[in-house]
Amino acid sequence: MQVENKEFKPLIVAFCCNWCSYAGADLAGTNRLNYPADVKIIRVPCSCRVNPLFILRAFQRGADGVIICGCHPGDCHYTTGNYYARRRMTLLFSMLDYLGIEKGRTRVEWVSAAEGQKFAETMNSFVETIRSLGENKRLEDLRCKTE
Amino acid sequence: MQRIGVFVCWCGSNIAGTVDVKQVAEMLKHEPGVVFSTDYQYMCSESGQNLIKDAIKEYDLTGVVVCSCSPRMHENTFRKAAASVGLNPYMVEIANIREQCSWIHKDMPVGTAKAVILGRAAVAKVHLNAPLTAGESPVAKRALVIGGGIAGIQTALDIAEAGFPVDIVEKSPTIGGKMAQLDKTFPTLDCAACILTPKMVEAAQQEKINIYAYSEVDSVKGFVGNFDVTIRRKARFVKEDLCTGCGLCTEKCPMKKVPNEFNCGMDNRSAIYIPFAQAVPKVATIDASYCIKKKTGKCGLCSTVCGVGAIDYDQKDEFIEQKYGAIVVATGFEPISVEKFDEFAYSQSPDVVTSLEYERLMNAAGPTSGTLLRPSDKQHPHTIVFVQCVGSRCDAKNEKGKQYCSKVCCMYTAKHAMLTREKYPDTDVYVFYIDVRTPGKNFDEFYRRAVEDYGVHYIKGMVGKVVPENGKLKVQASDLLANEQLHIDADMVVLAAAIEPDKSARPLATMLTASMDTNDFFTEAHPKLRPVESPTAGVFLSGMCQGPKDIPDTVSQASACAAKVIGLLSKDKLTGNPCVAHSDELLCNGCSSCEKVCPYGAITYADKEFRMPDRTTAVRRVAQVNPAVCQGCGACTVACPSGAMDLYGFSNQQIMAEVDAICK
Amino acid sequence: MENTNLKERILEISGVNPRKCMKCGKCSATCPNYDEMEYHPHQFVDMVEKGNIEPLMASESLWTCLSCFACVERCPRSVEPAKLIEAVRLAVIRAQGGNHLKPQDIPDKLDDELPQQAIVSAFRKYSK
Amino acid sequence: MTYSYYPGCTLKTKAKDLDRYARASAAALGIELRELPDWQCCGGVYPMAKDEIATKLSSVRALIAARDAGTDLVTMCSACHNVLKQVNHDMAADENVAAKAANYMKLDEPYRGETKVIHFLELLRDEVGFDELKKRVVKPLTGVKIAPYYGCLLLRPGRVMGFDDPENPVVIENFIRALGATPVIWAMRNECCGGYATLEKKEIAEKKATAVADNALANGAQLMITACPLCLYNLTKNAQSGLPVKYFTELLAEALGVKEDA
Repeated sequence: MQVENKEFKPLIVAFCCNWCSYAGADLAGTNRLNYPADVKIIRVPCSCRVNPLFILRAFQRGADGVIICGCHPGDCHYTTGNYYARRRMTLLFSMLDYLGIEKGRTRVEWVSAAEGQKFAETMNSFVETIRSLGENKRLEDLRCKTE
Repeated sequence: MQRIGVFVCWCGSNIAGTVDVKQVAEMLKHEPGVVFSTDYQYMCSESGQNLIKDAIKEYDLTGVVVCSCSPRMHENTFRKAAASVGLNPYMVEIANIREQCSWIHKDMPVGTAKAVILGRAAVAKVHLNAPLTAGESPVAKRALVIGGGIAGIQTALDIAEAGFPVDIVEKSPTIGGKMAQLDKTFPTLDCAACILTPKMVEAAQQEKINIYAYSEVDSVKGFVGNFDVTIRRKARFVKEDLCTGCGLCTEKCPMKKVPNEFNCGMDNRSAIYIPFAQAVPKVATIDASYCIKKKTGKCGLCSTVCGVGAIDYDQKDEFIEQKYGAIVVATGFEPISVEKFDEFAYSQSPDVVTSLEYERLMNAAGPTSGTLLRPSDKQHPHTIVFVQCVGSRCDAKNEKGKQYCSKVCCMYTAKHAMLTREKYPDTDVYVFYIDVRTPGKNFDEFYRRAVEDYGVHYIKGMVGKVVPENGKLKVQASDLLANEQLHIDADMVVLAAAIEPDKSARPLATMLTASMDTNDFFTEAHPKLRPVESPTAGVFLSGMCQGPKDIPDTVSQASACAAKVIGLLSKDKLTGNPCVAHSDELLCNGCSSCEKVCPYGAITYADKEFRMPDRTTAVRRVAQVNPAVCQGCGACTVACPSGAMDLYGFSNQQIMAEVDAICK
Repeated sequence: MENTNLKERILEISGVNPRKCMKCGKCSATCPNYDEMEYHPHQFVDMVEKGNIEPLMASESLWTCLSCFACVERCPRSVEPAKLIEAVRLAVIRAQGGNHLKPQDIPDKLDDELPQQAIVSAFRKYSK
Repeated sequence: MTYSYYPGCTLKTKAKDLDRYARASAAALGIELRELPDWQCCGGVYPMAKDEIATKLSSVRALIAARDAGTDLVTMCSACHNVLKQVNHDMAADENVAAKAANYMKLDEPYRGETKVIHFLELLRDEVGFDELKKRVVKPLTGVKIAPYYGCLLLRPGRVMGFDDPENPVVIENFIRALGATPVIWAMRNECCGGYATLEKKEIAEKKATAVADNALANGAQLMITACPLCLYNLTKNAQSGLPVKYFTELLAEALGVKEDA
């Protein structure tokens, strides 16, 4: 079994809102704060743009973890978007947990445009969690195999 | 199928140092739809941009992916370059391989692999991009200012100065607001009336300004550039165009026992009244709840004495409809009711007054003609105790007070104390303070003068109880520095009541879909960088309605607000952000879920006819997004249960494609 | 000077957060028995926060607080100084031999009209 | 109208007037006050500490008895009222205290503050209504200037007691008006009379009580009324002002014409 020798490289999708967290990720870069390359960022206008279906799609396609980052409560560029995101994700995550996708594989974090450090720390800790959880195999059989 | 060009930037060694740019370009060349792929040292430079432009022309590209720095840096640059050669700017996508790749990864193979994946995601997205055109809407070149205090007046004057017509809507019979009630202003001690009334007259005479006094905003519809507003002109029972403001009616009116709000109820006025001598417009108003004619049908004396026939007992409220491009909120503030803090005995003794009442007692036009007399027995007070922070800086659990600092009290209390000592040197003046907060030009100097030159006793501590007894106010207080409890027999106690937003602000905010904080202050679009705009486009904030501030701050903000309004009104058309929501009317079931989550009120419903398969027609209620109002957050797209709502530029399919590309 | 254990216990049984205090002094301004107290309500808040509790335990102030709740009612920051004073008082009387009032002292203090209420409440406040 | 009634220990001995005039008045107003069968002394002062459980149990027993009787619980003495209402609030608001109390008392289910505790004054205000009371008055106390004395216990802490505005109360004033007399508005009505100090430091009690009574006198009071036996004792015995102090129930019985029956 070769798999055992190979270091587990998780696949992690991060949805970042354009105004706070995406800028926070930029700042992490500007300050050269490392976090694993396993994290791939998708830019959305607001955390409330993240449809639960996007997250399901990511898991369906083999993601090991999904994280949603938005502005801090009260600081949303669109006033209330992050509150909607928080409520939707709370529901979704408990449903996913019920389906066997552990709570640790999903996360919502508030990262402001000034928090490059926090962004890097958040990603490091999230990747660490996913690594300890291991590969997300629960959906394997149901996955739509892409050519 | 799109014809896509990929351009990988080195950013000198910033990207090329940890990402093998040549390999990225090579790998992406094999992505479906990619017909051209190259790398270059500085893609944002003029020659880099020319490289893109030339490729667009030469390879007839329909989409462009630039692998470079963050889109927050140069997305606009590359979009403009594309537009200059005829490619729709929204066909350009950026893969961020600097901030989110080369700068955070040290290992070349790791960085390169990630850059390729990010490039693939961008290519996948471009495949689904569609040309977008920003919508345009005309701008009604007229501004509405709600509130006629110093903030509203200043904003209106500045807008009018730039040549745009302005309407001021003021709920009371005259403009002037709270500043008209003040005596002197800190820290210069110039008289408030002397500097305010010329501005009131200027506003009345400025031909671009139209004052609707004794009026209220009844309803607001529409959006930035195109607000439809209904204004209710409350019946004064006096014809404004005929009344000359001679005041004869107010002298003859037999009903003279009406508490005079201009003097905080400390004296009386007649039922037909002009609030104060310099009122603008100087027109009488009948207070129907006190007028004998209105209540019993008998009297009519004012009508008899009026030489111009201005009295009209049957006048009705009038409604005016007007279109505005911009709305300015300048609804101001009021002091809180201090009755709930009755340990200070405000409701038990007339000699316990609020600072605004004290202001009137010091004012030459006030109930005592400027001689300081205590209300109970009209005698000169010899000992006066000022209490700061009454209802300000309270804990959230304390339901009586406000959590914020009211900001102006420290300075006006210093002013009152100083003026009192100046006019009546035989008076002992005590100020009980928690902190003295005097940031502002010449503010601390002013406060120090009160202490050092005028001998005001500033005591660090608080008053705990005021007991009226035998004509005195027995004040029990703490002196924290001396670690003593003080007992002072005072003649007057003056309470620096916290300020709160005017009661009219909350319903107005609902009408405007403008957001407010928990204290009912209007929220600004950005607390630092957009402090005079509401998050709702086309709504601007002036003065105390946004937070506590003194007159200099208010006037600065009022002018800043005017500058923003002028900037908006000087445009003929507004170009919107094309990345807005849109609804597929065939899918929409009219459930209103989207409308409920929209923070901007951008979604409305219309009944539309649809051709059914059997050639009949059916009318269904469907959502419609106003692109001029939508800000593109996307909350509605997720709330929509039927999948009818989608967002241009960040569509469901585009984001899914990115997910797929990353998870491949 | 800092006595962390004692401080924690006082904070726990009182349920008071002295950090909420903004040092306005209104508790001591409103206290009807200020002059009979060696340490005043605002000092209780300040000294407990600093962990300087022994002087309070030795102080007569514990027995002169009238438990009238005026400081609790009027504190703008909802700090509730009276609850701190009670917690310090309990720390004293719960200790061995800490009772302030003893049954044998009572008969001398009685008169014909003194209501029971005075005696039962004194026992509740001053003894365990 | 039937209520459970908690008289408290003082009303059985030194403050019999407070009790018997209340009972006579209640009967005249058609209110049935059913004394709880086995009530115990509330302890006279509310134990503020979060870890005090045993000292709250006597109150909890009374509260549970009223709940089981299916009635609101009426109190007469200010001190009992303060203790019962605050303990009731603890039971409702503090899960930990409620659970511990249930444990001590071997209850199957914790008591969570289901009983409504009302002072007789609240009953007169909210259930009878002062307008109705005014109609029932047969001997109005016209012309008497009466100082209502709240003290500390009826009003504070305001958020828990919910009795009236703690700084500007009106209930006893309106009660006095309903009896046909004139209330005196005075600032010391909600300041402590120092009653608790009477046992150990009489001079404090004297000083405080005198300050309170003097303020009532200065505002023209001919009589002061209270609901607290300790305040009445202190203001009569220790105050140097000579202002007569009575229980509010005595005036009520007088105005209702049932004083002699009591």
